[in-house]
Amino acid sequence: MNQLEFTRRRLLAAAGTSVAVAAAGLPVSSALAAEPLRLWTIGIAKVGAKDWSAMEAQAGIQIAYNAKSARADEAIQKMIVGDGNKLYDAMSDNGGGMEDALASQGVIAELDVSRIPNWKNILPIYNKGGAAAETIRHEGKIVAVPYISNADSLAYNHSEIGEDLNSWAALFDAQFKGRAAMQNDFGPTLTNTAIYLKETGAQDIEDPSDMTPAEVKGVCQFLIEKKKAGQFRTFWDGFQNGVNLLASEEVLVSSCWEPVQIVAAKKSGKDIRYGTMVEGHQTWNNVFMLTKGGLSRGQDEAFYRLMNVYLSPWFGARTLATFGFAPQMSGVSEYVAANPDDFDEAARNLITQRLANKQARYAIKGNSWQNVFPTHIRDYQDWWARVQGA
Amino acid sequence: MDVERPVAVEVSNLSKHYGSVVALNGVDLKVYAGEYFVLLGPSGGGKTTLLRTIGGFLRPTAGRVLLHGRDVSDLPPDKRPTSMVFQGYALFPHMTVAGNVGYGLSLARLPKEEIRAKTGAMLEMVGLKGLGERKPHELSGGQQQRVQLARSLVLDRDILLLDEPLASLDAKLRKDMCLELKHLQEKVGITFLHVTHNQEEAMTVADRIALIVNGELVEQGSAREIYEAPKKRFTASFVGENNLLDGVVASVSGDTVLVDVGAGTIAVGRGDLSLAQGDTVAVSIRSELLQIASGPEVGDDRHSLTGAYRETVYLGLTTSHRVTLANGAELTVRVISDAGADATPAPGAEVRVQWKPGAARLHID
Amino acid sequence: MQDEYGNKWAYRLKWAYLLLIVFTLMSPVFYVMYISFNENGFGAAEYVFTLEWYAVIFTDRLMMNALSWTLALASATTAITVPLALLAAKFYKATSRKVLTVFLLLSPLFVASDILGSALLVYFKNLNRAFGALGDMLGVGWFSGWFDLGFTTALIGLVIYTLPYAFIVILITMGRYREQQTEAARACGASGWRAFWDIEFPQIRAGVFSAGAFCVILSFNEYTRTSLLKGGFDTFTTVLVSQMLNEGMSEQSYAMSSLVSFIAIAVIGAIILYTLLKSEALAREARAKAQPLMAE
Amino acid sequence: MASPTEGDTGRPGWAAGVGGRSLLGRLQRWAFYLPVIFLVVFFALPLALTAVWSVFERTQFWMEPGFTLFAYENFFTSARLGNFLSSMYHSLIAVLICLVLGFPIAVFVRRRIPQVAQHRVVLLFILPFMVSEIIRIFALRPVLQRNGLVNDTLIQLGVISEPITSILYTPLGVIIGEVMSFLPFIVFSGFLAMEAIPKYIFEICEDLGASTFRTFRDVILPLAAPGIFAGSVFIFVNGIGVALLPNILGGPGAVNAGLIATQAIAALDFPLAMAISAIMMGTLMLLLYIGHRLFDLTRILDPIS
Repeated sequence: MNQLEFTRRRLLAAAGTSVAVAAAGLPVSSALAAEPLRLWTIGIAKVGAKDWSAMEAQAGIQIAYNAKSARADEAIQKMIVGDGNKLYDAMSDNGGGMEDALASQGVIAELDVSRIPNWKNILPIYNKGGAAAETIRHEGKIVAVPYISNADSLAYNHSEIGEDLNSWAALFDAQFKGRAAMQNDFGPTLTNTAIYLKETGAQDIEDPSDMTPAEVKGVCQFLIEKKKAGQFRTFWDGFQNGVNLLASEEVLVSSCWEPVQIVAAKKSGKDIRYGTMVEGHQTWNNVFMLTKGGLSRGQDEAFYRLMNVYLSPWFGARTLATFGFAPQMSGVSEYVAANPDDFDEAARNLITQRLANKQARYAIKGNSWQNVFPTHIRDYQDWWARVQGA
Repeated sequence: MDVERPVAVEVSNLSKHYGSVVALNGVDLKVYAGEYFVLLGPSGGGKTTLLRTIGGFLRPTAGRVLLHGRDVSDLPPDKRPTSMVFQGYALFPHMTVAGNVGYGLSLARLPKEEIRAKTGAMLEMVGLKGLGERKPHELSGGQQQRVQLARSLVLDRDILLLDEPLASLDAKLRKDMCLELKHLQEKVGITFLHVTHNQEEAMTVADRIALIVNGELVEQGSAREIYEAPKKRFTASFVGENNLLDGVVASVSGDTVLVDVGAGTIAVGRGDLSLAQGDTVAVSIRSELLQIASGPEVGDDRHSLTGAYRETVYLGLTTSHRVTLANGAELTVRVISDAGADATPAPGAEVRVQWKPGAARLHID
Repeated sequence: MQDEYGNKWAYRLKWAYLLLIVFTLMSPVFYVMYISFNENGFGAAEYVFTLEWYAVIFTDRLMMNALSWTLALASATTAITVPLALLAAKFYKATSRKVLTVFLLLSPLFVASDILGSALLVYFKNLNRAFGALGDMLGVGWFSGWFDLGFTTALIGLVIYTLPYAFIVILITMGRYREQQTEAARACGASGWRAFWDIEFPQIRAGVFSAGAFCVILSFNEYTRTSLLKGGFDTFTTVLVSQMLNEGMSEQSYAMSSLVSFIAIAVIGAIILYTLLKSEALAREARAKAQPLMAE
Repeated sequence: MASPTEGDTGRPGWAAGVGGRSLLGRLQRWAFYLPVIFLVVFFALPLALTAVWSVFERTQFWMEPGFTLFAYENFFTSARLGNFLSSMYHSLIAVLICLVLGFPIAVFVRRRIPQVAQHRVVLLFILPFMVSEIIRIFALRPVLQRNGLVNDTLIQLGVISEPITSILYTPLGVIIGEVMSFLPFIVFSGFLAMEAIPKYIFEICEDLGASTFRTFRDVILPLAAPGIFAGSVFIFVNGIGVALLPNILGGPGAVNAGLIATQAIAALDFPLAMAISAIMMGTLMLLLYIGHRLFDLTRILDPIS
């Protein structure tokens, strides 16, 4: 295909015309709208290929992907004060209660889970009530479908340190002065620090995910003290940034996402591990939501088809293998065992080991669910500004 | 002047202000068809503003411009029956000489063949045959101005405006080009309106000259009139080498006016001026009409003045003698240099400067 | 214009310093080029030479889709900014209120991207509300969606961003143009527009094209304003940032950046080499053009 | 001659001359006001309105009309003010470094390089811009980091034995990033400013036997001042405004004004973000006013128009 021809086809695809859909030669059901599903999410929501083709093939739909930054504000802004409903049919959240904010403003649709055959596979915790079940419901109605979850922990450079770490204390230990990093985001950083301070009894904290102003102040003063002592090399911002810090050995310990640790280990060739912290972890999940706009444009069928893929072991096994995220459905081990062509022995072992690690992390009592909108968010912000300026 | 001749350019009560600066102040002017008319004056006097207003490059603050009797005050340059030659930098550097000359014709959508023919003929007329494919920067200054001429003339417009067309040429070239311009105008027979600050250039080409200073038209007339019989003090001071003596009218009798110029009283013809005793006036006498008299003063002679000899300035063809009068005023006497002349007076020696009756002229403003 | 009595070595030393600075500024670019040939990509401990990333540049569907939007935005920006800058330069030359004009035209340079982006975001949002309310009042709503975030709003942000650069570049080239030529053209019978198009434009064309090139480069690389003001599409930079934040930048993006840089270095290098080699001849011609009547 | 090349003042057109009074002529004339109108509507107005929005009441996801100085109080009494001031301080240092490193290049190019080649040599400095700012700034990390290009080179040369860690994830890292990003602009504006100085002035200086330093201090600096000032303000403002720089190169929690505003928007605190914008605009106006009083900034464009 010459360059010109290629450009022409790209432009057609960009325009999202049905010509491109037909050209791709995929089964297009009459129930589906002619337009591709406009999906506003992040790159790690896809598996199977460098682009969305594998996901499209599994779901039998066309996807127009829009890149989303990792910040909750952008999503809220676009959906509630911007024109997100005109732009996107479906979107993923940034964890921690966004679906409540969006549903309360009436910008996302209630879901009919009977249209998702794989809903029966969903992890039991989502139907038991409690924090996990709340993350997909608003006022008791299901408004979201979970696709990944995790308990965030500490990554450490085992090659350099020579021992396993199992406490957040390492992050604040003078031994790693100038070689430690946390995320440049008050949410996970304050929550994980609060979990540590609470569980070690250093400070009285009721709920690490929704602290009172006084508790926020206590946590931030602790961080300021550590920062002034030169404990942190930097606060990382974004995936690439986090990977680079660990891979270049700028830092030896870093509180970060699991894929950051996985990629850093792969890039550097060092033994960089992801620990289980005795104090507990910030746990979270990411969910998909159908926008009211998507519903009114008749994209619900495509949405349910895609959700069915997200709740299939096909997706669960792959997201676990690639990024280390926890599958949201049962039957992953069986699926992996039944498909030796797709998963060689190394992959099977890796998946088994990661599942075990995950179970260990999820078993910790001190875990606390992520909360993007704590009650006293202004105190969080103001105190975070002080941490930054210290 | 032949009143029946058709008028090509007529401006009436024309003014141009830039904020508080007055560039033109109520100018009236008539140029007849087929005339070579020169606007002469010092730099900053407003002559270029007048020309550019006629050409449509400036909008007058007040007054009208009529070309061939038609009011064009609101028309842009391209809608006026004029074309223009500029001082310099005005050739299109990205086009060939032929392209420059043919540009106006191509705007008029003439057939290519016709353009080529006309362009070639015009280049030949201005003496640039065979240079059509050159770029402007490959030509000499004189040649470039010829290209400008050709570019304007090829349009067959009735009025050609020339804005200091020779100012950036050296003296020798300017002289030659002056005559060429004059001959060219005679050949094409259209109206030329030429702006210059150089009086020699003006004299050479002009049928008539208008003097412009401080935004006003001071005086107009044929070259000879302007030179030999300037009516205004400014004209006398600007054209030729005139000795100007300020004075007061001592008495008026018939056609003769006696003027006290401080260093003596002299008689001047009244002309058509009306004067009374005590009026402030100026007297002008051209330097070549003065003589240094060797003989003693003649009794009642009102056509000479006495002063102290100062110095000689040898100028080649002519020699200037400078004499200081009793009141400090200075006279310049210019004579044809003559190898066999009498020995010049010693500096400081008392000499008498005299002139023929009728050489002195009276100005009231 | 080398000083005849100047120290040759001092001259060379200054050149060396200039090149050293350019080289230093280019060091991140060189690094990007270096890793674009690494099979393991950015920050990997192991370096394996490959041309693979160059081969797959044009097969990355996501990147290509974003690129087509980027190119559409860049072309639209250029198509609007350059004529506006041309009008602005003309306006500037004619107006008597130069201080105010120059202040307004150049001040976008001095407003940081995040600040202008957020101000515009809030502005468009409020405009939309106002238009919506007006539409309800009048019972017609054809104008209510004018400033929905999308191509138009991103375009406005980019035009404001690029306008000062284009304005300066065009003004510089216009400064060397002699106004008499326009007048001569008008005296030849050309309308104002024809005179501009036939005579002035060919001579300032280099400046206009440079301004266009500036606009393309600037809008191609712009992130903040675009991401704040764009609608439901992605550009090269918004994809890059999303990748950087969520999954790591793709290796193709380094290859693509390197490719652009290689071409730019080759082109600009060739121009400079040519100029320096031929500087004597070019200088002679330039002098002749600058002072046409003095060239005998 | 009274202004021989001047058109009708204040009357823009494609060419000097009397414009037509037809509708088309009027339309054409009005077209020249388009850029100015565009900038007033989409630039000056939104920025001026930030001052209004900054006193609005914050709502959960947006804001509503009202009058409160809470956003300003929030800015001036929290750590944000300190962060803002220190980002100004770092930006100022970056400006000075850019001047010291970059301005001599502008002088050199203008004085010693053949006229026809000057603009093209300046072109060298736009080469870095061919790579997206994001990638460029990020790629500074492997240059500056612990095992990066600079440290590896210095260690191999035996200059240092331990890697220098103060050049990344520190204010110094941000300053280096600012210099790397903005140095070309001081070369551009300095070059432009140097066009204001006629060449013969250098010859006169040499004639008078002025030393290089005296020539620089007494002649170049005063004449080129407006351009230098403009370039410096550009760098200063972008230094405190570009959020990416501290984000990628700064130490723990390094912020500048741009990042503070971005974070305010992230927290859906629009009045605060608008207040920061208004404060930035106020700072800029003040700077430009001072500059204008000192140097007459309209002179910037004199040499080229």
